[in-house]
Amino acid sequence: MPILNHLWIIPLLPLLGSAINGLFGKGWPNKTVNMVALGSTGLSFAFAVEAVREFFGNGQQPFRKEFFDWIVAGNFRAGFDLQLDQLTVVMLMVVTGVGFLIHIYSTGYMAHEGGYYRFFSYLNLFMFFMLILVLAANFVLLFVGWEGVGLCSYLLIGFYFLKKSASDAGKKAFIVNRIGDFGFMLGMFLLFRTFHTLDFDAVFKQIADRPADAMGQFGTLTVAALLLFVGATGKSAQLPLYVWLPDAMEGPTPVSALIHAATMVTAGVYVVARSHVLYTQAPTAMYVVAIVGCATAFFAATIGLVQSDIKKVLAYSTVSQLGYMFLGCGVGAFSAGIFHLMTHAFFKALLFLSAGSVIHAMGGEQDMWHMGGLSKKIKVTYWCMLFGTIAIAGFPPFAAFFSKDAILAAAYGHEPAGKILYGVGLLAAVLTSFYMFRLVWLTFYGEQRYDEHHVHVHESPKNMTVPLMILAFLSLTGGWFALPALFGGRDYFADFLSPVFGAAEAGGGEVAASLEHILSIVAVVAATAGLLVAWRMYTGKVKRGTSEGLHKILYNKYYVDELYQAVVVGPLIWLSRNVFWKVVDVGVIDGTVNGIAHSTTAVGDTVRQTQSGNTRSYAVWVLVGALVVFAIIFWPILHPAVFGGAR
Amino acid sequence: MTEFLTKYAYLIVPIVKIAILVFIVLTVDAYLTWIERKVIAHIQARWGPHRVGPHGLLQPLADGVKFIFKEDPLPAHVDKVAYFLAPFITLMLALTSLAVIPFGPQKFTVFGYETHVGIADVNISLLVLFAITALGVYGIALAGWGSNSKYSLLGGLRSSAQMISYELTLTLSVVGVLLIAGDFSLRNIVEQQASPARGLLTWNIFPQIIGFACFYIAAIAETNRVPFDLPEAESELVAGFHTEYASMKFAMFFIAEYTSMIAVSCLATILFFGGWLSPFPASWAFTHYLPSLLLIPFGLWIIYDGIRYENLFGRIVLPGVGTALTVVGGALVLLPVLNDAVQGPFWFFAKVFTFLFVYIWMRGTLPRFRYDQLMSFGWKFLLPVSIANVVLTSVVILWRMH
Amino acid sequence: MSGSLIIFFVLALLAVFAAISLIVQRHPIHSALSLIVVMIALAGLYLLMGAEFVAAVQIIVYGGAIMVLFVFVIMLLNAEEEERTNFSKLATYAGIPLALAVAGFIAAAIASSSGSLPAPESSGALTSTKTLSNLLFSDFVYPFELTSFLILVAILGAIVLAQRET
Amino acid sequence: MVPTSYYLILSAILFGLGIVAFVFKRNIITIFMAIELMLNAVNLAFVAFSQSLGKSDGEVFVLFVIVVAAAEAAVGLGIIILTARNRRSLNVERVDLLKL
Repeated sequence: MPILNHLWIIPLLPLLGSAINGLFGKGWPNKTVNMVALGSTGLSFAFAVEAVREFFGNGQQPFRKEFFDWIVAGNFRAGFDLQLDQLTVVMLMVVTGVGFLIHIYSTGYMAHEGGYYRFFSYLNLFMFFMLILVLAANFVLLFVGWEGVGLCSYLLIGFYFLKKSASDAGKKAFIVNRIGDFGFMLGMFLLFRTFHTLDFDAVFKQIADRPADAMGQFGTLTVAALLLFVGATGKSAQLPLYVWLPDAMEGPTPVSALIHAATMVTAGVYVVARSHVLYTQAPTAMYVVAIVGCATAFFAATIGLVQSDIKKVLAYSTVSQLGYMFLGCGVGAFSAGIFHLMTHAFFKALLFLSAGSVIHAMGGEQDMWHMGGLSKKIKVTYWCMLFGTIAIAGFPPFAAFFSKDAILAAAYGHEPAGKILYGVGLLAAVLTSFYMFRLVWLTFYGEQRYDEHHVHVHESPKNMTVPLMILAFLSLTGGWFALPALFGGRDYFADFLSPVFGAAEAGGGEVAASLEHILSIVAVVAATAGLLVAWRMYTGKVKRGTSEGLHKILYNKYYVDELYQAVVVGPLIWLSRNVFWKVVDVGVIDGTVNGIAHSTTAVGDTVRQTQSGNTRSYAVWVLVGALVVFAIIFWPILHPAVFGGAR
Repeated sequence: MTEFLTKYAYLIVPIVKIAILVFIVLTVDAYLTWIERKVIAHIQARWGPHRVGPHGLLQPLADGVKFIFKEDPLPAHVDKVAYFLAPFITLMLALTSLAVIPFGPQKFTVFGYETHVGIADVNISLLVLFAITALGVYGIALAGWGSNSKYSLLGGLRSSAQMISYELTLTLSVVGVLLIAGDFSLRNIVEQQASPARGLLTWNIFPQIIGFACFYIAAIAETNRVPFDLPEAESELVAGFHTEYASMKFAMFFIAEYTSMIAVSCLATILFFGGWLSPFPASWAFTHYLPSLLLIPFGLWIIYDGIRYENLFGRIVLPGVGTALTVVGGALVLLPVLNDAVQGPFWFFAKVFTFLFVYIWMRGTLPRFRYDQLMSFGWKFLLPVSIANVVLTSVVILWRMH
Repeated sequence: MSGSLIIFFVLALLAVFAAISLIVQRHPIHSALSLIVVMIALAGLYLLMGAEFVAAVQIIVYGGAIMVLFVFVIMLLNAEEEERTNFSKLATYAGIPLALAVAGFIAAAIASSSGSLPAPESSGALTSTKTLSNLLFSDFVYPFELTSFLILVAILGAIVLAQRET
Repeated sequence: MVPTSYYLILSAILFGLGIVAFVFKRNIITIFMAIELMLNAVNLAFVAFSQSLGKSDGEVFVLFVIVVAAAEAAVGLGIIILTARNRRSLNVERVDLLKL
């Protein structure tokens, strides 16, 4: 049977798995839970592959099918419509593939945790929503997935809900995301109000027909684009809404890898890329996207420099890499953005999982200052981590070299402020390679800074290391689609996506091959610079840097959280306590309720008198009622009879 | 004179008929008591009444006189209305029930007013009959309640419960006959059973044997006779509902009871045993002379038996009666018209008498039910059976239709 | 003044007086007797109108079953004369006028509407029981079955209610 | 020939009397009888109409009314017996509490 016509199977399978595990898994042994979870995800991966094969089979025709009506109100229709085009294919493969790997990894990582079935139920649920998100053919369905992944991320961040910090982090993530979602919803409403539909094809078609907003002009399209981008910043942890992602590291490491590195956080990028038509028609929005992305890339990188928690470092690196993607999209190189999204999915998942493996080995220790010299003890993890680091740092021929390079090149060629963007991006690249190698040195080299007796380091089991290797391989080769481009050849990835972005790419700055070479060399140089500095600072005997001045500021993440606390959260709490609670709730709502109750009692007291319980009185009441009825019925007859008139 | 009669015949004839019927019925009642006592006596190997008149034949008369002349005490704190009303209701209803029963086939005209044997010929006579029997409860209930005595009250309670319970069966058991006849008129029901060729084979008793069984049992219960005479169970409640009654009021209850016995027997005869129809095919001519064949020997026997008495009876009355009967018998043989006129009534009364005898026979034979047995028998056995009978009959009829 | 009219008035007066006596009698059993009289009188009226079957059923069911049940219950509970309590002020004062008002309403309605109706067939032409039963089993068969069900329910209800919980 | 209106007026009178009894009798059983009286009045009207209109439907209705009355009597008297058993009184004015 052609899978394409039954696309719904792909998301449905994880949902089933989630339901089964969630409902019945409590008493089951881990094996059974594994079977269900891995089975569902693996199958859905297999189906996805098959679907993609068919997709290629019929000449990459964008496929779209309406399965059933979900909401039909007036002329508004939001159906359960799924679509499959090149962009979706990329996302689909990333989500299912990486997701599957991480599932396997989790079986090892979570083996000794409580709530095993719960974890996998959530994880599968996440897969379901994520697939809905990438497969959706209209904004509403996409929004379902969007919210769903938010929910799952909340659940999974707060997985150790007994830990206050974890549950707080979960709440924080959720609330911050709500802000973004609010923008997203407004964007959707605006689109619907303008175009009276929310199907991608229809909307983008109409948009394409409209005249583009001029630069600096805030027309409907620009506003809609910006609103959607607000949502994207929320979900993809861009300035100013990035704050939740670092805290999200409270969740189990596979979660961080899957949700907060590979898939969910890239949803924002996906949305922007998906609605590229809209953005190309709204240059102002594009510009904003580019600036925000660039700024985030640099900003997060700087924070990442001094973090001591291994996962925190990776978290900030994720933020900054996401910034890169937005930069790419912002300068019109959507394919480059998506390309980076894919490669990033590979190597960042790899890095997180390796970090997880390290933590596993260290028995839960996350502070790099308490590690060191692990390279001998856990070789596989070490090598994988190294691969990831090199990849992210952007050394050829690893993945990020190509993707990041493409983005920077596009930025360079972008008008008007391309150069600045490029510069900042390059700086960020330097920082990236610096903090990544810092991480490596601190973790794997130097003398060990932990107590041998308490922690006995051990390599992780196969079902953890194998996914690592696979991901390592991917993050090595993931970028080779674009290999020919270096030698003036064709960028297969871009070509593949060109049917989607065709029109949009033209807007992106294309630069000559020669310049391209120069740029890439520069990039490599930058990466090397970072590496050297890191090597210089963090080899041999290192001790925790005394935090003062800039270092202190960086270490405290620019006090952004404190700022938010003071500016947003504090006033909000004060407001709700002193106004909404003390005045509105107690005064108005309770007042109304009690008032109703009291008035009812009063009325009842008076009416009760008639209920004497004496049947004869009731009989009289019956008479009264009968009298009224008779009066009503017989009036037409009696009126002439009683008051004369014709009989 | 004659034209006056012809003018008011529609009033006079019924009145006369009523008078005759009442006279007959009362006499029969009276002598029914005598018969009953005699029969039971012989069942129990006694002589029974034999002092007053030959074979105690004047006993009923003596009883009547006694009833009339006895003192009629009024118990204390009785509810006068109920107390006085009860016997009248009972007797009235019992007598009325006879009004709709046809005793013979003939129609004859008196003073240009056409009438028939029997008082009223209503076309829903059966329903009327049931209506009357239905009201019969009140007499007993009121008597029991009105006379302010626990025995009476218990008797009244019992009888009302019993009558309600068995009335259902009584009605339902007749439905079968109604389905076959398709008519409420007793006369038509009888006619429908008639078949000159085959005689008694077409009587309802054969298709409706179950119905008849239910009917007769229920009827006995309705008339409060043994073995269903709990309302007046002398061994438990002195005399049940008429404990507190004496003299004529008591007599009324008594007469009412026997009258209703007669009524029920008539009903059974009409519904199941072809009323006045002769059991023999019309072709058997000699059967027409059965009445005379019975009368003549009887008369002769009376003469022979009467001679023994050395007194007025032996010398005059009994021989007179005997000769009279013989003469009548002879007359029947000689005058075919008269003979034909007598046929219907003869068979009718013969059948009725049989049933009355069965009544008495049962009283002499069967013991009394216990109350719970009575109820459970009525509700759990008799009623279902009669319902089943109805269903069966209707199914058969439908099957015959198609 | 035809015979049927005379009969009508006799029966009507009988019914009315019996109904009044139902009200004035103080002992339930006397009320019951009065009610029985009313019913018999009504049965007579039905016969007069030619509704023979209804008349018969009226006596058999109403007179022979329902009222017997009443009498039976009265005897069973050994009900004594009713005490003329007047706890319900409402009934004491507003009762009479209201009742009269309703009755007047009905009477007025009939008086104003029934002038046009033709007189009923005299007892000459009886509605044969056949037509009645045909109606009952053709047009009204569903109500008929329903009533049978109702009776079943009623029987069960009565048993459940009246049996002594042991 | 008796005019239909006579029958109707008679039924109206009986109905009114029934109402009066319904309100003024204190004995539960008697009140019940009052209801029966009203039913009978209605039956009379039914039959009168059906006869004067020459349609038998009215009489069928009467049959139904009677049946329903029978059922009602069965249940109602059951209730009455229960009440009398629990309250030791048949006076409706003394039976004015839902719980004993």
